[in-house]
Amino acid sequence: MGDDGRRVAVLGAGMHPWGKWGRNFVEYGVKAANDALAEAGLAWTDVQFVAGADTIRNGYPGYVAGATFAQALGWNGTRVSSSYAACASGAQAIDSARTQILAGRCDVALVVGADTTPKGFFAPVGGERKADPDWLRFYLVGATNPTYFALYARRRMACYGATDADFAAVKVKNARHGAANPNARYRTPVTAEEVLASPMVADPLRLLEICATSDGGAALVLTSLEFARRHGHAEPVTVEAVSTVTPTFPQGRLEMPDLATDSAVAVPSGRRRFTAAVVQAAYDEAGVGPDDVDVAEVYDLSSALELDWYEDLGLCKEGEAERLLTDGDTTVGGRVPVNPSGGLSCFGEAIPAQAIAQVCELTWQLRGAAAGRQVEGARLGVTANQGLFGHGSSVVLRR
Amino acid sequence: MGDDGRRVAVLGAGMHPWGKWGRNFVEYGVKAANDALAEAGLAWTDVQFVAGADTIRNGYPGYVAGATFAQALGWNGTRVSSSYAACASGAQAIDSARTQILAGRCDVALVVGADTTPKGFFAPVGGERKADPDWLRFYLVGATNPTYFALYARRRMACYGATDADFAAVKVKNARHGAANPNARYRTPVTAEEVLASPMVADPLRLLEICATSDGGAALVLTSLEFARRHGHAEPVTVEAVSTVTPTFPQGRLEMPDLATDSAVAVPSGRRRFTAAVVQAAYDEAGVGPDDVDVAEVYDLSSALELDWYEDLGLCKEGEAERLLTDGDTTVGGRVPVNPSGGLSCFGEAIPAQAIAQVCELTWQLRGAAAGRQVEGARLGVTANQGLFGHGSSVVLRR
Amino acid sequence: MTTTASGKTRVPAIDGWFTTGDEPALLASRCEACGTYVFPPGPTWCPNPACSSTAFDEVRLGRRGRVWSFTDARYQPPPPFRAPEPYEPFAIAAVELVAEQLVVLGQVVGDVGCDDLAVGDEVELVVDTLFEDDDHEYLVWKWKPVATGVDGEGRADG
Amino acid sequence: MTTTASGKTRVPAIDGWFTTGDEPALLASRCEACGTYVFPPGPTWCPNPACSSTAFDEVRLGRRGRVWSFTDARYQPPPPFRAPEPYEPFAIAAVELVAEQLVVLGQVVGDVGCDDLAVGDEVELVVDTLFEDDDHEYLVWKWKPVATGVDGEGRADG
Ligand SMILES: [Zn+2]
Ligand SMILES: [Zn+2]
Repeated sequence: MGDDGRRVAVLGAGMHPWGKWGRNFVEYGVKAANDALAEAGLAWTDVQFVAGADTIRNGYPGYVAGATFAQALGWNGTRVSSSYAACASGAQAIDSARTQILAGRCDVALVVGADTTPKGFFAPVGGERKADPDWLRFYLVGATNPTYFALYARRRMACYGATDADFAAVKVKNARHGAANPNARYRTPVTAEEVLASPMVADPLRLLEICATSDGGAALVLTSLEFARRHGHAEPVTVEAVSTVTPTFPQGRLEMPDLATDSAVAVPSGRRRFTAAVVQAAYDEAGVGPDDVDVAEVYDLSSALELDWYEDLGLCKEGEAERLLTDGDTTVGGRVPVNPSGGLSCFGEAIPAQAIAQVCELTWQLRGAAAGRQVEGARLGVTANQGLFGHGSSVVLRR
Repeated sequence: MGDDGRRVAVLGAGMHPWGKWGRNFVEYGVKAANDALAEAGLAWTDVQFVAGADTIRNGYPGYVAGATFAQALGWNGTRVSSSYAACASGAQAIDSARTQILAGRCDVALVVGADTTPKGFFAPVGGERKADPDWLRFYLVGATNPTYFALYARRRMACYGATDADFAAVKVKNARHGAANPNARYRTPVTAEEVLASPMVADPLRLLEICATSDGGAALVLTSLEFARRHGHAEPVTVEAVSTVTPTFPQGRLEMPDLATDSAVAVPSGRRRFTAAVVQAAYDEAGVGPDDVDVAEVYDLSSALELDWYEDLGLCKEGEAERLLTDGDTTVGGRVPVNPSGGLSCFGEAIPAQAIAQVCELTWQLRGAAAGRQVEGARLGVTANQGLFGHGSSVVLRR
Repeated sequence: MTTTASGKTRVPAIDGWFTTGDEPALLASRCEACGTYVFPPGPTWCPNPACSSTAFDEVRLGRRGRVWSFTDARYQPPPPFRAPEPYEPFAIAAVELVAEQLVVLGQVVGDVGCDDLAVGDEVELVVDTLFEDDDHEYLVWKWKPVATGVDGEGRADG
Repeated sequence: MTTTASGKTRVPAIDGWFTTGDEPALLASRCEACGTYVFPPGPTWCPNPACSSTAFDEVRLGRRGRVWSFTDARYQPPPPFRAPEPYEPFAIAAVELVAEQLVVLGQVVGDVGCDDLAVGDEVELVVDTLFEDDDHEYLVWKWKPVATGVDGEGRADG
């Protein structure tokens, strides 16, 4: 089970429901933080470190999320960190808090991420920014986030024979899972027909297969294992690994927001996707492998992307994800359920909160507290996500 | 000297000269990183963790500084962090890297911060942001950064009898120090008459007493003490403490960007400034006190603010900073030189690089390598800074 | 809401932060549990870390206070600040409200400069024009010395 | 620099990324030490982590490649993208350049849709209009199928 000194306990998880509420992101974060503290049986004044995941679309308070949440909860002299890593921001905040605990610099840390989002496609930072790849991709090509998701989806079709029906089936599965989740934004089951009848956005991906942008908040209370035991938590959920590795040159898959890949003339490309390397580093740190996984939360930015993750997680070989899905293995009740929360499909993405929300879900799953969507007997869970600029994350949790 | 397991080594420091170069910030950061690696005798491929300090005025690459620098140096599979904490961003990045080493998660970490700045006053994020205190202070009061610096300066005059001549003397001292620093932007000594003849910007502060905004970059190579010794560094400069504590309620001094302080009706205000608490936490962690300090780098956002820092560092009692200055104690050659680098006065602020640059300077000072501005025999140094939204930092270094 | 001589409508530059009328005052929230005042108003949680209350009363802050410190803006601040052309420097004061034990920043009324101010001076809250557009005059709170003109000499900053 | 029939000046939407003329090509930097190509051009350091070279040659990339994947933009992308009114969807392709072993993203020329494309198809680089203003036509690289119209049926996404 690994060395106790390498593990931290998750004593509390909390969320503000996802939606399009239009209120200040700070409010969502504080609600989530208070819920997580209540679940942990701890007070704000017990917290020694606050790790905030930043939002870059809410002015200065969003850039300094750690301080913003600490001030909102009441200045308490804690140390803070504010992390940004696109979709992996929440995992970086978890890593920041966890590392403080592992280094013996604190016993009780609070991790918080929350966002208020604009409508429609994410647009880049304003102004003329010809040195910013994220600006250039919109300016020169009109390449939105769904553009990249669709390129990957089409590639799956060409390489592995994936079909529209497969992509729709991912959405149908996740919508069914999310219907039971009180924190999800979309809680209505959908049929494959409804998915396939929704408007095409970026061929071959349709509106119901592409993740929306949402408001929401998520928080975790992490403590040293010794603190947890001293406070009556004999067998808490623990964080066994956090991977936040970057790509290895040459990065051969076109990644958001780049307009080109690295060139592989001098150094040959590796065989596996970057996203697989992110997960492998988490498995390695935790000393586990795909066979140990009971439940997973992955970043279904599009329905098709969930299939890539099955392979990156090692749940099946490359090219076999469609079969894993259609065999029902990744449905709650199947061999290794994926996105029992409903995933991004049912949440929409609240960027800095999302990777934290994945860990909230697994915490509840491993405690047997995920009413209506419970993966029975789950003991080990893994999260995975990927963001712009070479960011990705994977967290392994165990009980 | 503390427990070896609580210390990390500074094997390399590097900077890109400060100025108004107008080039991409990434270029400055990579130059500084390569210099730091060269000083450490290590290659980029030896680095296991990259801690970037973010810039919020350079588009998306600035928000993900860790990944941006890692990509620019060549994707290497390292883990990264990207930290923002206003003026304390660089110290947060140092804290991130150092904590990874202390937790045993890596042996070699690279810390990088760089910025390209616009002209004139820093303006807030665009749009109408009535929930963002940094937007509101400009909108409702026209309160710029110098407004706050001037409020503190005037307060010193009223409480302690500080004079225009005292403030000018700080500038004269720092300009003399910085004249010998090849990385400084302003390297011309000035006289008190020149300072007092420069235009008033925010009464009582004049143009030559207020920190400019600069382009620049700074980097550090941090390693575990064991790694350093294994690689032939028997007595490296070490980081003994990093403090990044937040204020304690009620925050009774008006801090940027707030329009009001906390109310002290329910809980009485503490006696000392928040900035003094930041330094005290660093002293406590390092097990040292003001008498141990040989040299200090402090955030002279204005000439007058340097005087506040003398007291916050405990170099003198409150109200006695003016005398410490005029007695020559804080000049190179005096009892405890402050800002031998020339300080912000000679650099101008490159926000994410500045707290890192402070540590670069002390590293060179403690190695006896600060030609033309060397504090002879310096063994222990301390940095201090403060930023918006309850951020501050203090780093203790020893050789 | 009133109208100016030139037919413009007077509106607050920000809603819910102050009253207008004869005796204008800043609006704040006061925690029902611990009594802490919060300005600007509208928190959804108490800033006292030892207090977990989320219930607040809306209250008016005292209209008079003592200057904690002051300065001026010799150069035009950047947007979103809006100033009439040509730019006229103005003073800014941080004012301590004794009963509520907090300090509030604000502009000082137009004709009062730094030479007319001293730390400790008594000032009173007024509501005045922040900026105008074609149809509106936008209002904000400002500080006004209670006894002006008696204290304008002998400053160290000359 | 050329002029359109309506008198507008043709200018690249971005400088130094591609040539115009009869046989337009993307411009890249090639590391003098390890041979790595870099597009967009202009790095000041080599992206190969094992190479510390800072010297680059300016080179043209091959004008033909194979479609690695493709999609389209059914809804108008947000600014800074600029589109003529009314909005017309367009295809986008990621194209693998075999000699340089890299993939470059770009729009596909106007009348070619997803139904006309397949992974593995050969395409060629052209320079075409990205957007216009009153005085200028802004140019960008686009991908154009080498043999069009022969492969438009039987897609799974039909
Ligand atoms: Zn209260
Ligand atoms: Zn090279």
